[in-house]
Amino acid sequence: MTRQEVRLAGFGGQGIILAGYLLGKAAALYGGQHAVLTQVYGPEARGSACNADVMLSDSPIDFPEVRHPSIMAVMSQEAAESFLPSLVGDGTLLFDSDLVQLDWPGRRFGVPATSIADQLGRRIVANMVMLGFLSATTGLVPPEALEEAIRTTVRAHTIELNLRAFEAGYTRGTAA
Amino acid sequence: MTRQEVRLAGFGGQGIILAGYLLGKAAALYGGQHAVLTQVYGPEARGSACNADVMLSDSPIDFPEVRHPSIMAVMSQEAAESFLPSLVGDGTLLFDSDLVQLDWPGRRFGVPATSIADQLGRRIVANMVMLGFLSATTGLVPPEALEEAIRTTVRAHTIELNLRAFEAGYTRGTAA
Amino acid sequence: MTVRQAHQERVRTGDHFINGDVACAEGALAAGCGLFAGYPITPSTEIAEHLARRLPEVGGTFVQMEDELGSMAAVLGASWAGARAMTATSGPGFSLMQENIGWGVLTETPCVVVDVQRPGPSTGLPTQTSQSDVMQAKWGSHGDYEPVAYAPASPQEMFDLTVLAFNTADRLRIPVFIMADEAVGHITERVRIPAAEALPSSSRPRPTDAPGNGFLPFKAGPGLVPPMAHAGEGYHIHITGLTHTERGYPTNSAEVHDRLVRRLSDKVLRRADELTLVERVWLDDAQVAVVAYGGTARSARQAVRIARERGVRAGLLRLITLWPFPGAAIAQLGLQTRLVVAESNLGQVAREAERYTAGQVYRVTHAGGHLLPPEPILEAILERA
Amino acid sequence: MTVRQAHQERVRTGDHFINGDVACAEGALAAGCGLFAGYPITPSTEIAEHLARRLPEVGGTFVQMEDELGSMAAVLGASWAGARAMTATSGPGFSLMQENIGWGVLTETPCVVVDVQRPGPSTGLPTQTSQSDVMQAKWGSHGDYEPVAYAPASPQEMFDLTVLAFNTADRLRIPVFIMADEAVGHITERVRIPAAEALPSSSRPRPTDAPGNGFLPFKAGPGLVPPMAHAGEGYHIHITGLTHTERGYPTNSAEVHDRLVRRLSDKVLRRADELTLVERVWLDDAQVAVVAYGGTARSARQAVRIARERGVRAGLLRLITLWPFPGAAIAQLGLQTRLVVAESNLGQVAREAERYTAGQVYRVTHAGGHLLPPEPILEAILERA
Amino acid sequence: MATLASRRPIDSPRVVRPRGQVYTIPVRCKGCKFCIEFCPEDVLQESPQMNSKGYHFPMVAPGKEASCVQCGFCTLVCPEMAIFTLEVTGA
Amino acid sequence: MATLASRRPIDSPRVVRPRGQVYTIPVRCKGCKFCIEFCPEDVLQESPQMNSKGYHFPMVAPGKEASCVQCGFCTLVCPEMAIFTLEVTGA
Amino acid sequence: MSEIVTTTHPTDPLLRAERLPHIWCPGCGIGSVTACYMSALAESGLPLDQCVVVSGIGCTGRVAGYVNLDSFHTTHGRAIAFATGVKLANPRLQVTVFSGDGDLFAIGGNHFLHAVRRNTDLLVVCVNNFNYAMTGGQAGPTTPRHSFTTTTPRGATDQPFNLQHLAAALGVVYSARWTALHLRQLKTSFSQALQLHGFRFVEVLSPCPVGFGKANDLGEGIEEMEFYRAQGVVDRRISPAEALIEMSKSTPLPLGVFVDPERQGNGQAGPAKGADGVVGR
Amino acid sequence: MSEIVTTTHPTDPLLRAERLPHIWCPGCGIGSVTACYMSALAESGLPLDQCVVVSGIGCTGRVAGYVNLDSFHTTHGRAIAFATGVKLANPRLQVTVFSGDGDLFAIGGNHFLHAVRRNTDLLVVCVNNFNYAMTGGQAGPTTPRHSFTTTTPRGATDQPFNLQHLAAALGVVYSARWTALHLRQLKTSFSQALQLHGFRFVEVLSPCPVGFGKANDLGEGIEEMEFYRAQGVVDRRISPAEALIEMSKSTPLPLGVFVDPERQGNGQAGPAKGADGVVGR
Ligand SMILES: Cc1ncc(C[n+]2csc(CCOP(=O)(O)OP(=O)(O)O)c2C)c(N)n1
Ligand SMILES: Cc1ncc(C[n+]2csc(CCOP(=O)(O)OP(=O)(O)O)c2C)c(N)n1
Ligand code: SF4
Ligand code: SF4
Ligand code: SF4
Ligand code: SF4
Ligand code: SF4
Ligand code: SF4
Ligand SMILES: [Mg+2]
Ligand SMILES: [Mg+2]
Repeated sequence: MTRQEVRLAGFGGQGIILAGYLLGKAAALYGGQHAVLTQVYGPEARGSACNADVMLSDSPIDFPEVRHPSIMAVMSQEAAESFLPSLVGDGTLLFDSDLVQLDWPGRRFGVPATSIADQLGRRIVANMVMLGFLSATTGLVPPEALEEAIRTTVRAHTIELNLRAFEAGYTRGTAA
Repeated sequence: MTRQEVRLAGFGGQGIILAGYLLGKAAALYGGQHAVLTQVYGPEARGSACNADVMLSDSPIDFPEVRHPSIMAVMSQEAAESFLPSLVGDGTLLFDSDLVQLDWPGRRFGVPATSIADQLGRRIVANMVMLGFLSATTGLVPPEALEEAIRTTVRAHTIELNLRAFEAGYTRGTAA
Repeated sequence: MTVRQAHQERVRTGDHFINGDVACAEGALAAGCGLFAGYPITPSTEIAEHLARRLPEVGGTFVQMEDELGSMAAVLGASWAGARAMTATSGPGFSLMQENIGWGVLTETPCVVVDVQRPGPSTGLPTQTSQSDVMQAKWGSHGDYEPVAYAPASPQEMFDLTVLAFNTADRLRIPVFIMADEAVGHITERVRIPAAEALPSSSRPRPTDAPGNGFLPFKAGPGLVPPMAHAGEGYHIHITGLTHTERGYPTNSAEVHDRLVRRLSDKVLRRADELTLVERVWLDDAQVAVVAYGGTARSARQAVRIARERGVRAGLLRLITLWPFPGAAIAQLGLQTRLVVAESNLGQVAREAERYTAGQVYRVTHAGGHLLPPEPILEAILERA
Repeated sequence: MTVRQAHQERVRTGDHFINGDVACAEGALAAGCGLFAGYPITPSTEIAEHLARRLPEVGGTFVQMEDELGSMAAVLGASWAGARAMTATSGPGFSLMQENIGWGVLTETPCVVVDVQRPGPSTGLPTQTSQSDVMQAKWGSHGDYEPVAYAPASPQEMFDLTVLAFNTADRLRIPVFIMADEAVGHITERVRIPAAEALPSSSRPRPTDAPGNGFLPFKAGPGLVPPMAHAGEGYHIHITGLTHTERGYPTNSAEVHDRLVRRLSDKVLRRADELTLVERVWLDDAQVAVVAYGGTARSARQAVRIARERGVRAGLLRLITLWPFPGAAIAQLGLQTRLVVAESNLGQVAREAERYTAGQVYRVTHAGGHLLPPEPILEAILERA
Repeated sequence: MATLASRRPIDSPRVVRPRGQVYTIPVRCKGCKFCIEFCPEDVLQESPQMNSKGYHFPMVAPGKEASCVQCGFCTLVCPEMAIFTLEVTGA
Repeated sequence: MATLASRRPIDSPRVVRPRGQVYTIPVRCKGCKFCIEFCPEDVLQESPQMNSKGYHFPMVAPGKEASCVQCGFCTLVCPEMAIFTLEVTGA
Repeated sequence: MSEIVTTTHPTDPLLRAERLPHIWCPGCGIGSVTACYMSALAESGLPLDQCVVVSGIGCTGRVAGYVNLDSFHTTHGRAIAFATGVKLANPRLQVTVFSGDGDLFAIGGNHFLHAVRRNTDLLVVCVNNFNYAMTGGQAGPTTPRHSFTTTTPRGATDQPFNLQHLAAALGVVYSARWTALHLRQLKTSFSQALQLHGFRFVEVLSPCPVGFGKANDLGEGIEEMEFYRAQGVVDRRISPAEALIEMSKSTPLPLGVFVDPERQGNGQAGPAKGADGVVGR
Repeated sequence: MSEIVTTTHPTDPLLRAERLPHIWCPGCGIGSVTACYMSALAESGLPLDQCVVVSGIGCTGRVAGYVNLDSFHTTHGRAIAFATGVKLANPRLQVTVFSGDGDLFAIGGNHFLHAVRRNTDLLVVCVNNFNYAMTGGQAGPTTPRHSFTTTTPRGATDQPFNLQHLAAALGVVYSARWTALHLRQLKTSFSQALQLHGFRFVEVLSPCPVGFGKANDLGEGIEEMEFYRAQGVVDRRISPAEALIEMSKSTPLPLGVFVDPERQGNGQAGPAKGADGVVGR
């Protein structure tokens, strides 16, 4: 049984939950894996650091909570600061280099997701950039599965933009 | 342990419950006895036969429900008809001879309580006439105790009238 | 008017021939109840009606609310404003009060809730008797908690246990239930009200520090009951139905939640011994023991007496406290005797009793409608003898 | 549009990555739910939100009522008008629904009530998980009754058990509860929705006589479930929450009451065997068995697996049905193995389990706030092994 | 209370005063006297007899045998469905 | 939105235009911009810096150092209790 | 001709006649109102099989038990919410809620408020007897000030609701007030209301000698009916806000149709309109 | 002078400052309303130790958690009933209920109705953000028609309450509507209301960008505040019945004091008086 715990984190409005959802959906429906998405609810979660946790496995998942992620993608400084301690020592850290500055002794990859999204015309798709970047750098879920998840999830008129952002991130990732 | 089960019955508005209350109170507070009053509640009890049950005993009363009264006083034909079957075979029946016509093989005493009350000026005190009659014919509770119960229960300006009705009934009873 | 006279009015010392509901109301008055908020419902209505007349006479407040939700909420508010507060209802109203009862549990709000039981489910038989809300008293509101509930068997106990309920509520800072039944609420008997001085009394633990010294409204000492400051006393307390810290502030901590909920249970369970009142009748040499409570206990006592007259060594364990459940007493009795549980429901206390006895207990049950008569209990005794 | 297409829209056959709440809503749609009446409350709100979008698409009705009292009442009304009807809530709302749930029980009104549990008492921790309303499902309303309640452990089961709940509700003419927990309501996983034809389905017993032939709406045959006529079908039924005769008319008879309340309990208890679903995992050779349900069962399964990896013969009895209580399964297991009950409350199922086992069961409890993790369960297994 | 008769259109071709026959169901009566009191023609009075519950049900008052104008108010007002009238045709 | 200054009684002995000093509590700010937008004198602007939550808290705009008329509206409108002004006396 | 003694009544088929006599007290007006409603319904031409009556709990709540229709006696206060479910699940049904002042306006007040707000297609009939009769005569939301009930032994102090004002202010489609004596007018109101759609309200003042009349110098049912005859005045110009019930022998008691779709805009209080429009545009 | 960075605020002593920052979202108006209320209270001269705030459940319900007074965060919908108990048990207390539109007018509507009827001595403040914000933006009793919420994905169809009309029709002593931008006027209203007795009502329209604004073209908090600046009009002649909230950029948004004891009888809707008089006499 191989199991991967992934945590995506940032602030509200960055589409962190959507990114987590797409990761899980891609794995569970198009990647032949088992996947569980969990998230934190409640007013205290508003306006401060928010996260989406995805557990991936090749066998059915019992206890679904991500407690010690081995992969973490952070898109805000506050999120980075509050969640970094949970990353396992030899874990992989991805970060939006536009928004986050931090030290991490292990594997770390930065991507200027926000500015890449800005260049594509909508900052809101920075999450897709990060998702592509994550797919490329970690190989967790194949890009085709993620693209299919995007196509079957986001609103029809935004599919194109989201896919472009995903690809931009993926390209950066393969080069990282 | 001697126990007496008493049932007073009539129609709503005749003051049956009050009579039962006075009987119980007289016994319990002024007669040195144990007494429990129970009654039937509910809309189905309205406008039809109503009853007040009193259990008297020289020791504490456990199960309080009157099921087989040995003394019954009835003040309406309907009440007589519906409750008579519960009177024990050798029980004593008292009845308002103005309102009730019936056969009873055992001890039976009639008193024209309503017309006596009418003569006293208020039909509403027929219940007190019956109470006095009951005290005299059965000796269940001494008249002094009942008079004290009346004095401490009814409204101040009606004490006099009620006592007079009680006495009228009592007098009739001693002569019965 | 001297203070002493006013006091005497509150406590109507002397003998009275009153029904259980009125006795309960007099008990509340004697206990110093300052506010009654309620909504009429048979067979509890006489409690409200009596207090509507009596409370204003003694400087208290009677308020008829628009429903039971509001009644329970008003009782909780009054308690935080410093009053001893009470409501009275029956099954349907008790169901409606459950959400706010839970608030009272979590915020440790002393108050008394009287349920004069009638047969359910639903509207059932509104004017008749039953004991079928006994388990609801324990589990009616969502979440875990440990209530205190008493079951009076006579108008006298309606008085006595109402006084006790106020004392327990204040001492433990919990809602306390009087789980009466219609049979007891509606029978009229002699009730002896003692002199005011002779009434038992205990009060809320209160803060010892003056306001402003960092008062922590939910910090409990070894007795597990925190001192209670009232609105208007300068402590600027914050009270919430959310899980809260000792300061009273909301928290999202599962650990704080677990600690809080356990403390609230423990403050009752740790006192189970002193809280669980029972009456033991002819148990010393009993072969068969009837367990009963409330109105049904009267029938049970009669059945036991008749059994004795017939030479059967029967006894009665009368439960006066229903919650915390007198499991210890039952467990002990179960070792020595054969148990019969008689109750006006489909076996709610019998079910609990099974947890404390090896075998099944013998049940005499009736869903309600009339007071369970002595005969089936007697039969059960004779069968088990 | 052909009928078949409309049907397909109702049942979204295929694989979906959805959370438990949405899966529950899809289950309701697949089961043919015609009306949802609700009031938002975390963590059940997504059920309402999803149905607000979906129900009108398939010709059903979504109505947001002014509170949970009204929601439950509207569900009951809709059921009598012939619809499969449902509501969803969490602890505080479940408390408010209890009075009307009792009406549903006494009038034998089929309906489904979903409680996505959060930690209580009171407002507690609204966005977190718990299983502390399990006993409330049994005892929350006044009077005696026997509910059916399911505890889903995954979004897939949120779907499956919702479909089953509608079938059970109709078959037995009772309110059926889905006692979910926030952890299961809010995790997102793959859910496989079968083809419409493959969905299990059973329906209300219905009158066989035409109107006018003296239909007795509460006359039950040997199965104890009377046929149900709906409003508008010409039977001129009268339905009351008062104790009623077979004709449906109020009565004051204690005997009728006792008979009625016992039949209502018996119609469930007699079917306890078929109703109590459990999953048995590695129990054949188990020395220690964990009893768990809902979200906690996932942690338990993990703990059991780790224990097995460490050479301890552990097993899991996962309760899918909570009520009627799977006492027989537990009793049997208790004879062969040492029992550990793990749950997100202070031991509600453990308490019930004690009634079926000689000794005390070992409890792993937490009042709630986070999903009980595998570690303390594993510890308990190892200790008891 | 205006009687039905007084409300008839004056251009009614033939002002026929309808007549009614009173029917009673004594067992149902609870003696509220609504029918008696509000009969516009004072047709009714309490019967000296009582039903089994002790109520004096209504009867047609002596001399009023032909007075019922079939206005229907007694039927409407009786809370017990214990009285009604039917039009006497061919009077 | 009228400024406090414009509301001063015209017969005020000496029409002194009060001046205010702006104080901010950056950690509390959530960047709603209410203070900036509704300051009648346009005294405030977003600071280029962010607080730990990533919000750009307000600062006095360059050149506006003497423009605050101590109307108090920023204090009133801030939902976070993150800004206030105090009157500068002896100006 | 003298009276003819018989055992059945022409209205019997509309009622569950086997249950007569009903539980209502001598002098109670609920029976008259029930029969009046059923005649109006029978004459309305609506198919009776599609007509449903929903009641709450109370003396009036027992109406559901006597009408020969599909009928539901629900929980206290929830009749309107229950009826909402019935109507929404099967919109072909004609649903009437029949209940008391306490059931509809004390514990059930919120459902009234919201059903009117949504303009739910229901006819709601309130028998207003100024008290909680079923439980023995406590004060309720329509109990006149100064009157005596078992929970206002010194006279009621709370301001009661004026149900016509409340209904009109909330915006019902139709609203009328009659008494248990004004049965012809009441029947007309029932007939009118049964033909309309949306939330319709009919209030009927009715004697409750047992719970209210005797304690308040209104006497037996017959005396309260006399009072209604003497004081009742149909005033079509009066606004619902002024339609006070003064329960005094020196004041007229305003009766009539206070809200009527045919008269919309004639100076009567309009409905309580709230926010509207596509926001932000 | 540039700004001075500091850590405490002059209002801090009135609040539970240790709990700041509070849980409300960026652009939410509740914080401003809370501070405004506390300043008015502080300036009122009322002894703060005798002032109590009671809230229900919701975002606005959290107000009780931030005011430095004796404060109670009760159950959903029951704030007014709870406050009634507080006030009756200790009439010396000044009791303010602070809650949301859903808490006070959906689940809690009945308590509002009856507290007004009894003229309970309470100040009730409703932060009206047109939705159930705490639970994530569902439609509530003030949600404008056609607007989008998570439970009205095709636009709301129910008629919302006009709270000013409702309050006036029921007969409150004082009733005002302002917005989270009209804070000076709001403060004046708080001050006025705090000096009066009986049931007083203050409604504050407030942005909830998260639950309502964004889905309805009102945008972020700042944009909704701009909307209030642009559309808000104080119209003293308008009657409460007409004080519709049109939430449209082409319609004025009526604000002001709609019921004021000083103006009683000036053509404003009177209270809903019910039955009165010693009956039967
Ligand atoms: C939840 C609940 N609370 C209280 C009651 C008791 N109860 C029954 S009827 C009633 C009041 C009835 O008053 P109203 O609606 O005016 O009807 P009426 O009897 O006057 O016709 C009350 C309080 C109940 N049945 N259920
Ligand atoms: C009995 C109950 N039902 C539902 C809820 C869930 N709930 C919490 S707040 C809320 C609505 C809040 O709306 P509103 O009062 O307008 O406050 P806002 O959050 O908009 O300020 C709801 C439905 C609850 N806590 N309790
Ligand atoms: S119909 Fe009845 S009310 Fe009319 S006149 Fe004849 S008897 Fe009198
Ligand atoms: S109206 Fe009916 S109940 Fe009343 S007296 Fe006449 S017949 Fe009897
Ligand atoms: S007090 Fe604030 S709002 Fe007013 S002028 Fe100064 S900075 Fe601007
Ligand atoms: S109003 Fe307050 S929270 Fe908003 S930007 Fe200004 S300082 Fe920050
Ligand atoms: S108590 Fe009143 S309302 Fe009820 S039946 Fe009797 S008279 Fe009618
Ligand atoms: S959800 Fe809306 S009301 Fe709640 S805090 Fe956020 S903006 Fe304010
Ligand atoms: Mg009434
Ligand atoms: Mg809101």
